[in-house]
Amino acid sequence: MKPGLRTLAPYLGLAAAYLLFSLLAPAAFHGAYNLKTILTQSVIVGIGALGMTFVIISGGIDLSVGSLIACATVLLARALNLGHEPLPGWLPWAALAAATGCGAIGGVLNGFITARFRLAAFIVTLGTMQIYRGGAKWLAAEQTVTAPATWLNGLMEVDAGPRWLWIAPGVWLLLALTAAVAVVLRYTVFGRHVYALGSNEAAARLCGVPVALRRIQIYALGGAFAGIAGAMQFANLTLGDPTAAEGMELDIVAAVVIGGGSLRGGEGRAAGSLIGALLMAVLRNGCNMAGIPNYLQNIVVGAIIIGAVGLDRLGARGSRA
Amino acid sequence: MKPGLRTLAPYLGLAAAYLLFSLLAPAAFHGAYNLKTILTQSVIVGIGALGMTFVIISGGIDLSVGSLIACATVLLARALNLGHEPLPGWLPWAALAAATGCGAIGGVLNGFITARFRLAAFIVTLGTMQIYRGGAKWLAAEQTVTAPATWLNGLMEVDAGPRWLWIAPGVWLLLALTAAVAVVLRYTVFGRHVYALGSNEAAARLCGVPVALRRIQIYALGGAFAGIAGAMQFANLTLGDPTAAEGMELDIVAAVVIGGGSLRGGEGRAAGSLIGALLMAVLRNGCNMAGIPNYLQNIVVGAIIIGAVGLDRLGARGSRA
Amino acid sequence: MVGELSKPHLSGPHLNEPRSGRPILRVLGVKKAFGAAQALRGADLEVLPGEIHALVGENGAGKSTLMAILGGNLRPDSGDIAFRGEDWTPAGPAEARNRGVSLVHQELALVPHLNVESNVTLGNEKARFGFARSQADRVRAALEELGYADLDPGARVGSLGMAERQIVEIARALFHDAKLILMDEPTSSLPARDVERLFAALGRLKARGIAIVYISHFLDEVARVADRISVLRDGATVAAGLPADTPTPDILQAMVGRPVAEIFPPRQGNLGGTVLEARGWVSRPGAAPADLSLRKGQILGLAGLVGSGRSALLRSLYGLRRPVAGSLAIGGEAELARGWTLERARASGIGFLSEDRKDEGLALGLSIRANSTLGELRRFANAAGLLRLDAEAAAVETMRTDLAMRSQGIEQPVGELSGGNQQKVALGRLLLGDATVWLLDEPTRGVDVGAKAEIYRLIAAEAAQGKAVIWAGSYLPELFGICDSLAVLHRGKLSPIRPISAWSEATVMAWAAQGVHA
Amino acid sequence: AGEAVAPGGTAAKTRPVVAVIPKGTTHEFWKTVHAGAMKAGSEEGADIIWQGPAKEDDRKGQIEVVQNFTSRGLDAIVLAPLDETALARPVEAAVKRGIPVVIIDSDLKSKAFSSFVATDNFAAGTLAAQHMAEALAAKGGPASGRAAEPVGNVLVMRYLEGSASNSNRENGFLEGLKKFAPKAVVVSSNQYAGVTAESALKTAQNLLNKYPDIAGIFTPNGPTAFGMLRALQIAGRSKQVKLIGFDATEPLLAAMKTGEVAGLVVQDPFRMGYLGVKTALAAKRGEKVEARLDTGARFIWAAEVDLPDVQALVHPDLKKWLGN
Ligand SMILES: Nc1ncnc2c1ncn2[C@@H]1O[C@H](COP(=O)(O)OP(=O)(O)OP(=O)(O)O)[C@@H](O)[C@H]1O
Ligand SMILES: Nc1ncnc2c1ncn2[C@@H]1O[C@H](COP(=O)(O)OP(=O)(O)OP(=O)(O)O)[C@@H](O)[C@H]1O
Ligand SMILES: [Mg+2]
Ligand SMILES: [Mg+2]
Repeated sequence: MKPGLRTLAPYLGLAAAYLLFSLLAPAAFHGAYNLKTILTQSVIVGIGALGMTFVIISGGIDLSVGSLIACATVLLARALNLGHEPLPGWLPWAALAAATGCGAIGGVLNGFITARFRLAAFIVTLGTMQIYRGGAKWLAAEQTVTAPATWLNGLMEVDAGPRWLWIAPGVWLLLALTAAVAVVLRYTVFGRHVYALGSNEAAARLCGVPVALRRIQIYALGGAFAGIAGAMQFANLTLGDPTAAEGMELDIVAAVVIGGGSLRGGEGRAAGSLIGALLMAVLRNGCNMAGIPNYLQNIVVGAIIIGAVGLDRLGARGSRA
Repeated sequence: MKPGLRTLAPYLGLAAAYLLFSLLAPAAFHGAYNLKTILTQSVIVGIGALGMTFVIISGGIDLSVGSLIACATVLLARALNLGHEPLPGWLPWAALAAATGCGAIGGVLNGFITARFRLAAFIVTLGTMQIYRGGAKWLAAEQTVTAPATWLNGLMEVDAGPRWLWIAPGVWLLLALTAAVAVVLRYTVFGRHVYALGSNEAAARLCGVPVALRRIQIYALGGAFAGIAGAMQFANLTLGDPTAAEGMELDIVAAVVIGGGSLRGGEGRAAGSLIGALLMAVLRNGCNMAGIPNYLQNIVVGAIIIGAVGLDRLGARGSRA
Repeated sequence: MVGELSKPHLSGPHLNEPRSGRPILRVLGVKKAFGAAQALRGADLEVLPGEIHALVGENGAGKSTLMAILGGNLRPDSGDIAFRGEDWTPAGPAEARNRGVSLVHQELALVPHLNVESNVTLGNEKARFGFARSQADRVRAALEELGYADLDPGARVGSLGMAERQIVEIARALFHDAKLILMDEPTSSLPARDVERLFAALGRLKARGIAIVYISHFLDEVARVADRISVLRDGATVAAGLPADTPTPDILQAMVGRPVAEIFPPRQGNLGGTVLEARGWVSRPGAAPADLSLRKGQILGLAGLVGSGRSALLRSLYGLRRPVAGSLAIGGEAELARGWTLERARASGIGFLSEDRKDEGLALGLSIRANSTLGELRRFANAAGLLRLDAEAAAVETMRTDLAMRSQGIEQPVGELSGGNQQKVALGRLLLGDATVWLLDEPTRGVDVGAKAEIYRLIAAEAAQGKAVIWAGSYLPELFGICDSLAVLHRGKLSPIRPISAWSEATVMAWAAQGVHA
Repeated sequence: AGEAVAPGGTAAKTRPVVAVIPKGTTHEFWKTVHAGAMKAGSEEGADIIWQGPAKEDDRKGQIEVVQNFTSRGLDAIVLAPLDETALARPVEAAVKRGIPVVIIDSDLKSKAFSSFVATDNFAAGTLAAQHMAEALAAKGGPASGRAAEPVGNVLVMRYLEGSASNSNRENGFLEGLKKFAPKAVVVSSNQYAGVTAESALKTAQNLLNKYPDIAGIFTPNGPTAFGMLRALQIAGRSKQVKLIGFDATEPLLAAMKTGEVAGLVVQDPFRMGYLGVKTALAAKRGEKVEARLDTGARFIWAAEVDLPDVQALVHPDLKKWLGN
């Protein structure tokens, strides 16, 4: 393995995609406003991917994030509906906390089942993906839930905030969270344990790492990030949608893997996952801008996913022959 | 590992679900006609799961099957449109072969990329899932493709055939394929190699197993089964649908895992996968019959997926610490 | 000869010194069963502070199981254990370690993606507000104490060699202020030079009053480093605390339950025609071109230090890695190195036994049956391509009895067998095949003395029937006992092949270390 | 919410049971259909089972629901088919087993069903085009007197590959625009928004970034219109562009009040559900029923949203019929 190339691969991929579309798409593509749009569009997948980074480094996977995002949007909308006009100032904060908490609780359940019964994370979260989706529909009474307007609605507006903010508040949040995740992974005991779990769980157990507790914490964190992503999703649509983010779990996993995460565990980086999310946003935006038909978009996105992961393999050939 | 309980678990799960709904749902639930309906409804996921059984035993996964199924429906419809009325008798057969072949070719590509560049199957097929979906839309010119009526349309009719057939032709096909897969896995050199690959690829290579070739064959087989499942899906819809079977890959994987397949490779059974597919059909049918709302269906299906896999863990506790 | 085995082949000071005092660890009548298998049926052990206590026994005798119990990994079914005068019932490995007992595992418990420091401190990090504080100084001190001051605490463990990994594990024990260190076959994958460094480290530990339980299948090592020896047989202690100078034959008899007369079978030197001839063979970049020829009935030893290229040579001959240059003639047909593949090697009748049983040799999840016939399935297939399961079962059953394999039938997953029995499955695969040239890479690694004798006998018998064998090994007495000719590798440079009688341990070591004849 | 009333039970034997199968269960449109169905049920003394496909917009899933109710042997089925071809055979199988089927909302290529109760989607699309032309004219020229020539760039964001009802609306709009506003330029009509409002939002943002100068936008259904609306709001262009949407969902109605949505084509889902069940029960009793019932589409300008008849149309009394 050449860490150099593997770390660079997502950046190269992003640069290549950007250049490609700068040629294909109209000039508006590399205008500042469109750049901000792309950034905004990477927020939801990006925040989800940051949480997923913990999960994937630890050797797990979480297919339930899409459903958790839906739960969070619904819960947030429901919470906002609890207040009467004029809404008390703390209500949006409380709603935000509820969304995050709801994700975290879902994550705790994922982690608990995975750790307690030693089941494959893929299958556990495949199950909870259905369960949480059902939960979201139930919470929403099988409807989209409208909510009174609050400052939450502005979180994902491309340039709604004051001028000095420059980009959407959601983008700043994404960047801040990326930095926070990078610090946690690199400098904290918890971060080390995350890597240890993914690299060799048996060894971690023997060394007294509280494996089950850590797994639960890791999935809880992944779920909490899904909750925050759900809040951003809510801000985007300004309503709670129980069918939101169906299939997004795969986008999120793809972002992490494009960014250098390994599904075998032990590898992954916060910045990489961010780049992965950005790459996918650039692709989608570029394809729309260039008027590329939908089917070609699918094909390009698929090729990029494989390409980004394949790139480093071409460099580091034939390890143990 | 207690092979006994692990092998029995899916059967017990199926029996439990059937009993449960016999109590909850109206009497029609355990009538012969409804049994036939359930059998018919398990055909597509079941055939897909048989192909996936090879892939999962060999330690891989194929997320692209849903897209391949869509490709197959579209190609089949397109092929049928090539003939002029009255359609020549060989045309439906040729169209069937084209659907199967199209799945197999997609599988070959999956296997080739996975084996040649030694990439994780999850990520390769996550990419080809998008690529094949795009391909299906392109083939279909972003429309559903209608086709002239042939006997193919009758393959999935609950009791369309002659009386002695008793169940839909597709169900007979599913049963025949299950038997064939069971024989291949148990009594052929190829089958042994599939298990060896999943249990320890390096050891298989050392023993002269042509690893790359086998991987390609395995994914090709998985793809061919997806193609056949696509033909059944066509029979079901009587049209080629580029958006068909979205997300079905997860149902198919779930069926295999419920039936005793291990995502770590080396374990899995044809009959188990069949039972897994049946279990999911019973659940969905029973929920409809009992008038259980959608959100509860999601929750029940999710719980069963986890439960079926968790069941055997409760029996066999703490193996090698 | 027994004498040969007991003769210390390593030079250096004796570590043995008599010790006395109250025992730090006392184990009495410990029993442990895994389902139907009774792994321990009354194990006793008494360890004094500051002593190196060797624990020996055949494969499957229960040594690792006992260690796992002491280290807090497993709980005994019954029996009494006291550590420093108190009842010993640790809840888990972490508690055991915090109370002073550290286990250095047979399968190393390291995290390859993290660096040395993180590995040593794993599970016991010092933190402020959750942020890990550097303990590099303490880690470095522990490494220094072990004589490995050059090992960088920031190095990724995945990039370290076997010996260094072993040291990281021991450093972890030191870091946690262990009073008792349990070492399960620490030298089984170490070359002689690193064994020396390890012994030096053990001496330092001992001087600090730390007690060590030391498991090894190398009785000469045991004689050198241990103060006392306990012998396990079939899960029970049959000899407790023998003094270190107990004659080897007595230890052997205790282990096996009968006198062990001859270890190496007699070899008769009637060799047949040349079956394999390599010319200018370069197995990896930087290696010197090697000429090699092998005759029917010959057992050719291949000695060398770790990394000298023995495995690379065997693997390239088997087609597992692409050789750089050279040509190969098998049965008179010449092949260029470029086109040499695993398929051709197998078709030409070459068989291979890997040194890495766990990762490459065996599919641990599959049965003995599936593992032993995997390479030769076509032999058991009928014209229609279907397997004849009965014929297969019969063949595997015969092989199992021939090798005296301890298992519950042929359907048991290989992963449940003890190390030695796993090795027998790997060998059995060659026996069931029809290869005429056997390339064996460390075929007796982790195998007990009794089983070793079996393997020697078996391979000698196969050679007598016309097989040609290349035997790569690290343990010189074994090479001298079994081979009829020998070649030595030094950094990819192969010495001329000479009859075994033309070598001595000194000349072998000289070539291995410097690549010249002494 | 969408739950069965007394499934099974012995007492229910005498009451007819009708299954109403929507395309999905999580949009207001379908909730209104449900309410209409319940009203008809209570009038007729019938039990209504409300059940959508397990996955929204999943043709196979809907086929299975139809099969399952066929197998259960109900008195009648009211179905909004996700696909005009795919659902034909299951419907025929149901009819063969003596269960009359009434199709609502979207057409089905079959002769087996008893009646088709729906909006004429192509006509509704044309209706949207006619009003788009008015809006463009009002925008371009003086508001009074003879309307100016309708000009400007028009964008159509499509829904999903292979959705017949939506592509009818889209095509009806495109045809109508040629007729009513021949000078208007359709800058893009080949981008699909996807099933969810979220995917519609992203596609809409990207399209808006590409075309800085757009006068009018048509979107063929609720979620697509809403995604477009959000994109316009976020871009700060919601007041500059005449957005014409489809279906009266709550957020779209709210945006009409602020003038961010110029107008909506509104169907009558309540009537659809009501007439669907009524017709189905009539067919069951062997009465003769109309083969085609148009439930009508109406265009509403933003200014008209508070009119009582409009309110009655867009806010039927759901609580009364669905409880909670
Ligand atoms: N988890 C387990 N399940 C079943 N049997 C086990 C398990 N662990 C150990 N055994 C059995 O217990 C016995 C003792 O095994 P153990 O590993 O302690 O032997 P050992 O003395 O360390 O042998 P070796 O020298 O080969 O390492 C063996 O027969 C082994 O097969
Ligand atoms: N010059 C070199 N080129 C490539 N690889 C090398 C070189 N020197 C050492 N190695 C690596 O060192 C490791 C040990 O080499 P090899 O296995 O051939 O030695 P060995 O003598 O068989 O050692 P062992 O005693 O462990 O079996 C291998 O992973 C090999 O790839
Ligand atoms: Mg052992
Ligand atoms: Mg070696």
